[in-house]
Amino acid sequence: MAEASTVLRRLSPLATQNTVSIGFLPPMTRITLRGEPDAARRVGEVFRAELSPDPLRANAAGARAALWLGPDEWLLLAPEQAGLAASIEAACDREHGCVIDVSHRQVGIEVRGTAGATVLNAGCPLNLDLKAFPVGMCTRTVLAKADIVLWRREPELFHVECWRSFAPYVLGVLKQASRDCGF
Amino acid sequence: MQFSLLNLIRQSFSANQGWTEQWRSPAEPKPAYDAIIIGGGGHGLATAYYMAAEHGMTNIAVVEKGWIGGGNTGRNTTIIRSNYLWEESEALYNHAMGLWQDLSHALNYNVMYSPRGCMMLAHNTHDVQVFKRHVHANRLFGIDNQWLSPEEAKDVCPILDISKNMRYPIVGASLQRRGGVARHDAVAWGYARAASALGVDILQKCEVKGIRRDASGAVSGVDTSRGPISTKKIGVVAAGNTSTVLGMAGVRLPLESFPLQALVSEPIKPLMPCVVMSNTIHAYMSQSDKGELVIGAGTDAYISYSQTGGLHIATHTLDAICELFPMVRRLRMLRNWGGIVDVTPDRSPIIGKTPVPGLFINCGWGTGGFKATPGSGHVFAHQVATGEPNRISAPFSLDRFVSGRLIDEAAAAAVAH
Amino acid sequence: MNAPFRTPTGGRVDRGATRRFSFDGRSYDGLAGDTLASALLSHGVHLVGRSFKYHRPRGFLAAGSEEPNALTSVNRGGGRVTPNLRMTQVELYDGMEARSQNHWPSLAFDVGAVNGLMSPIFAAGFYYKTFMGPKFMRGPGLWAKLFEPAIRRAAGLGVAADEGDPDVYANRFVHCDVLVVGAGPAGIAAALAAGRAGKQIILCDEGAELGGALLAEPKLEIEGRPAAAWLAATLRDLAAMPNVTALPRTQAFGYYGHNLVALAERLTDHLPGVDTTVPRERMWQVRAAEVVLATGAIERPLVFPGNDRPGVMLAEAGRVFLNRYGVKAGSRAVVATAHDSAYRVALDLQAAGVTIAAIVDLRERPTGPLVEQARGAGLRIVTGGTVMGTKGHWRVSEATVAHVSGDHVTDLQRIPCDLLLMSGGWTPSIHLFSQSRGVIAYDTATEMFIPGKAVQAQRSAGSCRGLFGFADVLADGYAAGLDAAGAAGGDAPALGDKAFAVRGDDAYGPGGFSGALPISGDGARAKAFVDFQNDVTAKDIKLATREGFRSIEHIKRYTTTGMATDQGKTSNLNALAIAAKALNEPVPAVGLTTFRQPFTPVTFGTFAGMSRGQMFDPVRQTPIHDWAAAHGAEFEDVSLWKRAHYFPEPGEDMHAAVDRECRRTRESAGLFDASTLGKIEVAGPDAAEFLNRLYPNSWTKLGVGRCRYGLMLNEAGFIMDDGVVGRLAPDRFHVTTTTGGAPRVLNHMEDYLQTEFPDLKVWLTSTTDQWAVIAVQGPRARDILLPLIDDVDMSAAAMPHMAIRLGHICGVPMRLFRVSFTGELGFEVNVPADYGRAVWEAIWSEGRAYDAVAYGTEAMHVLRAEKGYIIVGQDTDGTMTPDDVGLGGMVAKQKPDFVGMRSLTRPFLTGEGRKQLVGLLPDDDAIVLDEGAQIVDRAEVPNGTHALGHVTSSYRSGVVGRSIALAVVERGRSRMGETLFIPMPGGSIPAKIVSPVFYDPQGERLNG
Amino acid sequence: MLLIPCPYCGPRPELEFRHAGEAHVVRDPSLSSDAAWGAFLYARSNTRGVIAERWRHASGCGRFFNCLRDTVSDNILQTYKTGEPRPDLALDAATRRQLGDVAPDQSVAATEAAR
Ligand SMILES: Cc1cc2nc3c(=O)[nH]c(=O)nc-3n(C[C@H](O)[C@H](O)[C@H](O)COP(=O)(O)OP(=O)(O)OC[C@H]3O[C@@H](n4cnc5c(N)ncnc54)[C@H](O)[C@@H]3O)c2cc1C
Ligand SMILES: NC(=O)c1ccc[n+]([C@@H]2O[C@H](COP(=O)([O-])OP(=O)(O)OC[C@H]3O[C@@H](n4cnc5c(N)ncnc54)[C@H](O)[C@@H]3O)[C@@H](O)[C@H]2O)c1
Ligand SMILES: Cc1cc2nc3c(=O)[nH]c(=O)nc-3n(C[C@H](O)[C@H](O)[C@H](O)COP(=O)(O)O)c2cc1C
Ligand SMILES: [Zn+2]
Repeated sequence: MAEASTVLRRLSPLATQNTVSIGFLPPMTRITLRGEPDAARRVGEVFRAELSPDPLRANAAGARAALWLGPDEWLLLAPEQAGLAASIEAACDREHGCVIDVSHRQVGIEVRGTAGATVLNAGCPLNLDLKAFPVGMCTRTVLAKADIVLWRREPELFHVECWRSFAPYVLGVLKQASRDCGF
Repeated sequence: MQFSLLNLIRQSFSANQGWTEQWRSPAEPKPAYDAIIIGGGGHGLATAYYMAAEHGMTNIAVVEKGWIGGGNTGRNTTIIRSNYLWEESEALYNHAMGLWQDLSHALNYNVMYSPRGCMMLAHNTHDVQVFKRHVHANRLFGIDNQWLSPEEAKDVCPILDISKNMRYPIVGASLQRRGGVARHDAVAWGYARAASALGVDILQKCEVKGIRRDASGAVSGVDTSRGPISTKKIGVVAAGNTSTVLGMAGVRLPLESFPLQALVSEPIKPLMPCVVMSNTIHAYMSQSDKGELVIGAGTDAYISYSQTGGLHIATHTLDAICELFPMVRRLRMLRNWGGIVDVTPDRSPIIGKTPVPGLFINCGWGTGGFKATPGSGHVFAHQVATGEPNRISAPFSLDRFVSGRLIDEAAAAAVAH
Repeated sequence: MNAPFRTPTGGRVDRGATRRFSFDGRSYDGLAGDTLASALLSHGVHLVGRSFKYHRPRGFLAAGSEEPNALTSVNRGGGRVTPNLRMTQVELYDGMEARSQNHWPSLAFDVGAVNGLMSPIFAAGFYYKTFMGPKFMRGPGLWAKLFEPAIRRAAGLGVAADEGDPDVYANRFVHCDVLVVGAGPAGIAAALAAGRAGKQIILCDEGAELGGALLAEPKLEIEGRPAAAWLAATLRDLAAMPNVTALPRTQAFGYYGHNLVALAERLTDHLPGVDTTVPRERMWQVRAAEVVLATGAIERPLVFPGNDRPGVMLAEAGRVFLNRYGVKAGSRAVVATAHDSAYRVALDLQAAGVTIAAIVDLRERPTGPLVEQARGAGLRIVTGGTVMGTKGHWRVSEATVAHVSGDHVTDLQRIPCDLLLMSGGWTPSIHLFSQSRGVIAYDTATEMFIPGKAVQAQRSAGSCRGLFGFADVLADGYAAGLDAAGAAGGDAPALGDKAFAVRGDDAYGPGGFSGALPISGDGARAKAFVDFQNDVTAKDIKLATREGFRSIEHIKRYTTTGMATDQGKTSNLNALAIAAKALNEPVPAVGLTTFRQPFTPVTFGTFAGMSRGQMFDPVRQTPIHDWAAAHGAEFEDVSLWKRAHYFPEPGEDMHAAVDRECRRTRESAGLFDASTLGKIEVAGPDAAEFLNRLYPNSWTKLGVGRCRYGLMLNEAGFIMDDGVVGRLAPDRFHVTTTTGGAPRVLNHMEDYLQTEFPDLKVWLTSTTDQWAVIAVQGPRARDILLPLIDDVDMSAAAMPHMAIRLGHICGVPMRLFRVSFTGELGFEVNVPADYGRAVWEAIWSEGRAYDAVAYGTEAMHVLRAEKGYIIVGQDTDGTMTPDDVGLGGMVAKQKPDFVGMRSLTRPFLTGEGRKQLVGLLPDDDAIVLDEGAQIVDRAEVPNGTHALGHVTSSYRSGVVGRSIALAVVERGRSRMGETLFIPMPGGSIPAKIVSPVFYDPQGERLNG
Repeated sequence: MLLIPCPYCGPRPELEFRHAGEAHVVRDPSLSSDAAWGAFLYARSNTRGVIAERWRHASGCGRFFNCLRDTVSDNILQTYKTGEPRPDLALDAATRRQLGDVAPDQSVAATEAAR
């Protein structure tokens, strides 16, 4: 009787022995650049990771990464480092862009595991299939009722950034989703 | 035939064969009318009825592109109240409230106006300030609207969750006891029947496609899907389609048409004794006489004429409803539909003249005009019949968008309807 | 087990697995794989419910989701009460407790059944004609107090739970190449094809098992195998494809724009016990590149008098109960039909030992293989036959059948039976197609509404587009799957069409009937039901047309046909045909009513998903929140934020606490968490010019290291927000906004920057969450901060009021504003958020020496009101201009443009009689006016008295030593000293108009 | 829920966007006629048919952009960047029919409605 469908369900890719782990990341240095492509190029040189001129691309260089968030907006992530923002700011030509240290504005959350995309999709309406959202893709989007920045670092590793006052909510959504997905 | 229990019983003996059409449906329009009302919603039909009943204009027609009451009149959540903030609005909506009281008798049609109370929930200090301002303003105007503590609110509506640990706790409420609901379809049909009895032609499946004007620029007639009709006076009461109709006369209006959705649950035994609205979390609900919970959702964000809307609107509405009334979480949505509401910048209607002589408009009722149906028809009948506004409708003229003298119910209250 | 109607073998139930359950308190047993319906039928229970209006006894009409009658309420305890479930879909589990509905005191003896006796009066729309009360009783009293409550009590079906639902619900957004709705032969073939083409597939079916019609086909063979075996093998094949996700118990309920299809999956209702770790239901929001609708067809009842008696059933339902569940729905059946498919039912039932008393076929000369088989099996066939009526109290016991010739009916005969199976033919399920806004076509040959032109990326396959032979349906499904895979783009292996070899399927001949069956007499008194749940009869529909309701939409609303919980799945076509006949119009001219989501009702909780409780909306907390909580703060909600409202000490109520907080702040100092204020960094070479255009004041001359209060207007000239703007560098400003206004202001700025002023080189960055903001206010503010800051000269000379300095506090980088929202000497310390709490605590402990307090938003409101500072949104309401609030002087006169400038010159905004912000002192200094109270110019207030304005802010002020209020009053500034009145229920309160500044009018304390 | 092609990010769900009203409504603060200014502030074409409207990819790249959408079918015909002129869609008759009897945009002069 009902077995055929149950078996089918169990074998379907969304319900195999999936795993996920979700947790806050340690503090980081975060810098936003809003400005023109020229400014981005100069900043990239100092930051030692290119600020992608192409949309929705994150460039990682070691522990640093530069995420394209808009045609005039990039988010730079780096291990905590005093003075980094200042040196980048100094490098940025203020005629063409603006660098701001937002290290404390945001919190990073890591979503790791085979079920990561499924868990995120409980609240994020984007297509997170590896083909549609490949490694290195990043974007601002929504997770349920909060805004997040989503960056796929590895096939099964997502980096989520949100404003700090939304972090308990974002973490809560992800944790609840991971339960609702049965992991 | 008079509607009465006696006639019902009499008819039941002849197997109900004796009932006749409730309103006449003329096969073809007359070539000319003294006035034409475009739009067979509640407002249009009420306008025609009062023109005939109070202004003696019986050679008139209501022209409806579909079936009467099929627009927003047939799609609304039927909330009736008059506890608006500004004196102009108070006068207008309370005028309607007065007419509701005895409408069933006046029309000899049970419109099931049910003054079961309309409660608006306050969730934070700002809500309290705004609602109390309404309560005070209303008292001055003689409109019943009272302030309730959470406990008093729960006495009125026992299924409210007034615990403090909610995400949006209920910190108080305002209640208009004469507020309530009515049977939307009956309002359209009752006005149609009463107007028809006075000689008004109700032309269904007759879409206005053009407005004719004479050399002076004044209105001379309309082109319809059933041919041209001459007239010197046109009252446009086309709700979401007003811009389209006025476009036929080259007039651009301060209106945008948005889909507004509503939904009903499966019927259940009585659960809700009154209407409850929460503007802060965007939910409102009442229970119909048949037992469905009638739930209003928000508007979609964009102009559309599709009478549908997005799924996310329904999800946002229902999460709010479940938050306020946790015991309804297991109930189920039976049907979800949309209407097209014409929204003005100040969320108040536009009633009056247009730049085109002979062309009058009654529109912009947006998400909240059902409650005004009798009053709106009554004042607009005066406008179309006499060419001039009456005291109540005068402030709602189009020129307020030039002078800036808006009647901004939204700014003052963030109230949607 | 004693289930007399259970067959010894056959069906898909598990005969080894007994499931005990109770219905209306009586215990029964059933089998795993049963529905509540099949289990009850196995015990011969047919009476399971009462109808909505007449409370007529009702049994099962159908076997699937179209069931209108057999509704039940299942109680799992503790708020887990679910009313109005269709028994035909309720999967049996061990220990189920189910009840019937809508009767009192019991199902068998229902007092409400008297309504049936009154039915001639209770015809369609009767309530519009009565219950108004006598004419001399004006008003709605009688209706609202007497009739309506009685009607409400009688109406409604089940009863809702009386506590909250503890179960959880989930949501999932998914994308796929091809979504296949319906897993009957058409859907499965479609999934197979698209799956083989390598596409990402979702296949869903509302049923407990995938298979659709195949689940009730014991004799059918597909590709040389019994249908069940073929099905099992095919499902295994699909399961082996990693690109296929198959979802049983998952209804596609809504087809929205841009190919978004919403599914509702039921996860736990079929399981015994309660598992709160698994969501009860899950919403899938599927954005599909391509959709295949394979939703099958629904059988149509015949409309004849007494067609609603328990034991009168759709023919195919009898077959499904037998073949799928191993249950005979009766022992002696009459089959009434207008379509071949019922012959197959008769044959199957006969083979199972059910006596077929007669097949009554409306058609004069039915032909075709199935008819021949029936003849061959010796079944009695009454051709050109109709059913005139039925008898039986709680179950059909007899059918009256007759011959039709023209309009006449002859040869009445009464045939005893305990089961009457009927079939008017099939109605394709075009619900979702129509929801997708596809254009419906009418096929005159088959008299069916079928999908016409699709407008979204979608196609229909199988019975839902009017195909019925299994071979055709399978091939059609496969072709649709291939078509969808191709249309979904990308590369796909070239697969050819596929024919499926099918045996044991008998082609249907033409047939089908909709409308009311002919009966003798005029039928004016016959109760022939069209909409079973809402008790709408054929004569109700005719009555509606007689009364002038000609549009099918009017007929629906006047009679309520099609408005029940089944949304007319079995009734709409019959209603339409009856109406068309009465109106003398062709069926397609009358047309269908609108199909709307949901396909079948969907739980509210499924829509709400995880948005609930504290997760209903984000709760935003400041970095200092926990400190405040630990110090006993009460919080209030301001937009999404929690803000400390006041800090009561033991024994203090709000007033006492606020009084103390205000007093100490003015005497010494107070600390206030201002972190929620919106902050926007405005940077770039044109930053000052941008602010010039966004604010009415002028920014060009603001020096670096200085700040200024700014009012922000919308384009209509009204105040929308305010805040302090500081100049950090020639090309950089730190802008603050109200707590609630932050997102709106940033959006407004971006809008003008990107659309109106793209020539400006300016960049905007929200820094609200970057900075914790600690306001230190009061004469001791500098003393408290001094020891913690060593790189800023805070002296009055070096750092005057409205200055900003960058420096460090406790070694942490800081932006220090010298600003005041209290009228006292004040500073606002901005530090990166992670340091907020530590810096707060450091300041707090310095403050101990001065007996400083922490104060909350209430004290903040009082302190600023004493100074006449406005709160946007409280003292203004979206209709106020800068001049109205006494800040007209801020509006630059020389600027060529700023947002709102042109509007400020409009007649009404410059006119006489505008409301202006003033102070208000009640004559009785103990009275704290109600915020929102109206203000008039006379003590006596008849209804309709014009209000001059209203009280916007009102408090008891410790420092002023009395109550104070702010108000907006027509021509208020010209009324200084005038006494006006505040009408209250207990009488009018006189109050004097005064300056809105109650304390330190010279502003000397700022200079401390 | 619409699927809106952001000119910068590609097609994205409506949940990420914020509607921003009619496009190409020209702001001219030097207008001396109150009626003309009132029309700028409030009068809208509200077209039944193809309309030019503004959206902001608020929970995305943050950009405002313009969009041609048919308000009868809700189909999006084209999106384009702020500042670019409204594309001239030379729709063939078939497309027009598919979009539902498209009324030409009523580019009526600002209403002198007031008088
Ligand atoms: C979901 C929803 C919920 C609502 N809830 C409430 C509520 O709780 N309380 C409340 O007070 N209000 C509510 N409203 C608003 C209320 O429904 C409307 O304001 C009111 O019904 C408008 O009535 P009307 O007669 O002006 O318009 P309609 O009933 O829409 O009538 C306009 C008629 O004009 C016809 N028409 C249009 N163009 C033409 C043409 N060219 N030729 C001929 N005929 C034409 C249309 O077909 C239509 O029948 C709600 C609205 C909706 C959509
Ligand atoms: N009920 C019938 O349609 C029926 C009865 C007897 C025989 N047949 C034969 O079966 C074949 C029909 O095959 P088919 O595949 O077209 O139809 P089908 O009835 O076999 O399958 C349709 C499936 O779609 C499901 N469904 C319908 N609406 C749904 C929705 N909104 N969401 C999720 N699932 C939904 C149903 O539960 C069903 O399982 C034909 O050969 C026909 O002659 C059909
Ligand atoms: C107050 C109210 C109650 C309703 N109750 C029901 C109901 O019980 N059953 C139902 O099917 N529809 C109900 N409807 C919805 C109508 O069926 C229909 O969806 C609505 O009038 C819009 O029309 P449309 O869906 O045909 O476009 C109700 C509508 C309103 C306004
Ligand atoms: Zn974008």
